[in-house]
Amino acid sequence: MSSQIPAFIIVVPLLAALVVNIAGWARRSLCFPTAVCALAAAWISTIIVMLRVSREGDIIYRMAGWDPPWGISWHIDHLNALILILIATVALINIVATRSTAAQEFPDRLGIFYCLYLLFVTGVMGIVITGDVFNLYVLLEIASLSGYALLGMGGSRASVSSLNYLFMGTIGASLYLFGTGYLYIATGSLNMVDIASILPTLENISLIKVSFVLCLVGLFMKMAFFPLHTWLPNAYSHAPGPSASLIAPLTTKVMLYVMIRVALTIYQPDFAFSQMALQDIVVWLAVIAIISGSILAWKQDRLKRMLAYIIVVEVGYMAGGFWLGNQTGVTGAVLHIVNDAMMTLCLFLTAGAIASRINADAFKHLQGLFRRMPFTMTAFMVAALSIIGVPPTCGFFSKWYLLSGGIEAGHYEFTAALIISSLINVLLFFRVVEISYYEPFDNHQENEQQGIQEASLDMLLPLLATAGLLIVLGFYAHSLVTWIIEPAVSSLFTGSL
Amino acid sequence: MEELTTLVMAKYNYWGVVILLGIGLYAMIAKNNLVKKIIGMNIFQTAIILFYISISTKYGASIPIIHHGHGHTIHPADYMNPLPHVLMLTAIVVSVATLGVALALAVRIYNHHDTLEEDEVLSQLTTDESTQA
Amino acid sequence: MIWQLDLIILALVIISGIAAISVRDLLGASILFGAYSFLMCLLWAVMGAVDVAFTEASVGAGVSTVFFVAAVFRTARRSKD
Amino acid sequence: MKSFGLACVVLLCAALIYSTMNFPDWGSLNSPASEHVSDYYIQNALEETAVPNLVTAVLADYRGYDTLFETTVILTAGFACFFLLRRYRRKPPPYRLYRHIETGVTLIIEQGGKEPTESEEFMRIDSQWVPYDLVIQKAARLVIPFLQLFALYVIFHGHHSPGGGFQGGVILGATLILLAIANDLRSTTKRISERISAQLASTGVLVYAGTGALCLLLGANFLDYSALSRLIATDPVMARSHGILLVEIGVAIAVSAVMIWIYYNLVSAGRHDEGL
Repeated sequence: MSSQIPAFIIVVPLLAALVVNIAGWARRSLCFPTAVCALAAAWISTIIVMLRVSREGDIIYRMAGWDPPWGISWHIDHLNALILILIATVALINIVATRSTAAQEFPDRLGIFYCLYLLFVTGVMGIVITGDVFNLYVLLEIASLSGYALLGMGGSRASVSSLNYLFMGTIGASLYLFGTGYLYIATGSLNMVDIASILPTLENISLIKVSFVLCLVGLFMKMAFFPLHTWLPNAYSHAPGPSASLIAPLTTKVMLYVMIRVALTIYQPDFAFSQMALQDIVVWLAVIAIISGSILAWKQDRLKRMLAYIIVVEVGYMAGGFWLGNQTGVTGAVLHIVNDAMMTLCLFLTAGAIASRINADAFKHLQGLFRRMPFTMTAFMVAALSIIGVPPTCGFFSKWYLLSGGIEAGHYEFTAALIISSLINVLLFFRVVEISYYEPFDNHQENEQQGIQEASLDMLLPLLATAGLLIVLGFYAHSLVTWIIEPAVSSLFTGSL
Repeated sequence: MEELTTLVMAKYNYWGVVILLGIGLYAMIAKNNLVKKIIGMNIFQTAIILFYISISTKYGASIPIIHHGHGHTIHPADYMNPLPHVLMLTAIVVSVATLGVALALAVRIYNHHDTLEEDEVLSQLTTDESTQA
Repeated sequence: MIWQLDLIILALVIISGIAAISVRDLLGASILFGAYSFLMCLLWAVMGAVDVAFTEASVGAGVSTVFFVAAVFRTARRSKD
Repeated sequence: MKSFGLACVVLLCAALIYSTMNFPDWGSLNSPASEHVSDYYIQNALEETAVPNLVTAVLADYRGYDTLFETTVILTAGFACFFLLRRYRRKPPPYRLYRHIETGVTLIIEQGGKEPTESEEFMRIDSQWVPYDLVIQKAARLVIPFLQLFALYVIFHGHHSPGGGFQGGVILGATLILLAIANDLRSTTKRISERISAQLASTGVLVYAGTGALCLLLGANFLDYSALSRLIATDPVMARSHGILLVEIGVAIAVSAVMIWIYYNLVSAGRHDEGL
């Protein structure tokens, strides 16, 4: 039975989603406990899988008992296991934190909300764990469809931005499918490792180059990389609280993982970085993404919209870091995936807590927030310092690897962009702090009682736990890199998969 | 001339796929009505399904159902490649699922804004925002 | 798999695709989209993909057209372009 | 905007057409796609799964994990339509229409007026423009049972003839949609209520994932039907064939229930009172 642990990661949330739907119609109170137990079980099995991978090396799980090129197989190495743990942690923290806001936001359809929540987590976990190229498309669709529904349920503007997100997401996923079609017509197989072994033997390189460009453009669209990011700010800023804080930390990071997996496992590093000559273009695109994203974030006057543009900047960091081509750049990108997911989760949970207490999002309504919601704002401060990159928090270490990778690869414009955007981040967050701390809480609203209107306790504890996790990740960043990310990146580069 | 016909004979299916992709993409970008955009999205997805199916065809091969029982040796050249058919069963169901969600969103937008035209919806939203701020 | 038949049906598919997005009345566009799906199902049947043709006929042409007509019934039938 | 969109689409198509130059010829026997993996399926599928229809064998057994998530995609679409559209606030409509069946006279009862009981003489009809047509209703009542019989045939003959879980499930769902179109939505929601269709949809996928989990409990990998041979006392090859059949039934239940559920929400914009 112990060799079946990887299957529990996907099967338990899927079965839980079905049970929640069936039970939800009978008794509403059953939905939340089943969902939390399923996510906790999935979280535990991801940790067991991580321990097994670090002890015995990669796990190959043959689905339905067939060998890789004929059946679908999972190939779990350090990178997979790390991202699986990240997803399970974000999902678990978010479901506990947003229990009261979800019940308040969706009173009559809470059961279906938790079904979509679990299906989104199953889809995202399936994307990370699968070793089959077409299976990745199917799971991408599950994650996207449940994402469109969860994001579409907000205010009047939410359904327009969600439909816009649906169009761009479908074009991205179909371009990825088209790219795998080119790959299939060239190699005849769908398993990642099998394609990787066939590709060097082929002679018409131009077909493989076109397939790589198609897959990449599709993934850039799903990842909201700079020129194709227009759907993200609207989709995340008008979304309801609980779904925004689930989807914002995960979708773009998992798409980045897919880009790393496709570029390094299928196309092997020497083809992806040297023969494709894409490096300079993508790094320059990342530089433009970072600069323009930061400037656009400065122009916003609403909190969630500013955070959405910061996500576009972070995607620019990670994509640029990966396309630097050297090991430190890729290590920085992978570490930044982990750190950025936790930072975005913390920021969106604070935005959700603020929105639940004073249902206004614009900056001018945030006066005196430090006095009214002290604990939420301290968590906001920790996340802000982490995004800026102040040493004790984890954001500093991943930026450090990205900076040294940029210098090592000779892309000084990338390092310059990193430093400039960190400065702009400082301005962004201290503007919020200045409004919420220094501006006096104008007491013309006498009717509002002056005391502390802190967010409810069951939202506050996970929020403070996430802020604490940011600092703990900062302390253990070095051991995280040496124990997990170094072997993952070296195995990707040497292609020993 | 004869060399051109063999080229056309060998590739016209893939050109049809590319033309349909162009139609779908054009409809999604340039059309103003939301339902027209959804039709364009569906044409885009069925074009990619046509691409996969045209990979699987073989001249002189029959449908992928083995008609004689056990014992006979089965030559792969007699039957078409079943793998793209399986993949495309999934892609068709995915396209219907996406269509369902897109139409649900379109109906929801109509409930809020009483119009399906993209420009009218955006103008209403900007007026709402200006009154709200 | 007769390639002449395949070529004719492919041309019909492209024509009905263009027609589906250029017709102004939305109900007409959804019916034309149903015709597009049936022709696509015919194209795949000629190309030997029998299972996929069956699915496209029932799932693609049958149910999507019903969903389109239901959605147009619930929204507006006129469109500006 | 339109000309810019047209220009970049034409540019993209030209580039793609140029890239199709180095495709292997269409229909050629030795293209890599039709050699590497597909030969194994064609030669071994019959011995390993006793299913002549190669597509069903590959769909439900070799790549059964794909199909499990395909059914989950259609289930997610059902959840999404319910989540986005369903409205429970029951504000009564301003007026109701009742038709006296013999004379065909339509009574418009304002709110609060005395409404005739729906009996032999009176029949409630939708307020939207709905053609009251005897021919359509009676024809539909005649055709639907045979359509459902055909749908069951398609589901259970997926092994030997084209068809299977998806096609049969959609036809099953389409028959109930035909009933909803021929009569009015309320009569169909009385027969198959929204709650039944939602729970049936999840039960279908539960049957599929449950068979997979059953193989997991029997010690084999997820979705490995040969482990069922211990349960139903046959050799592993026939166990795979029965596993495929069980999975197809699960898919059919899920797909038919989800199609009805999406139709209910889409046609009544979430109020489940008046539809097409």
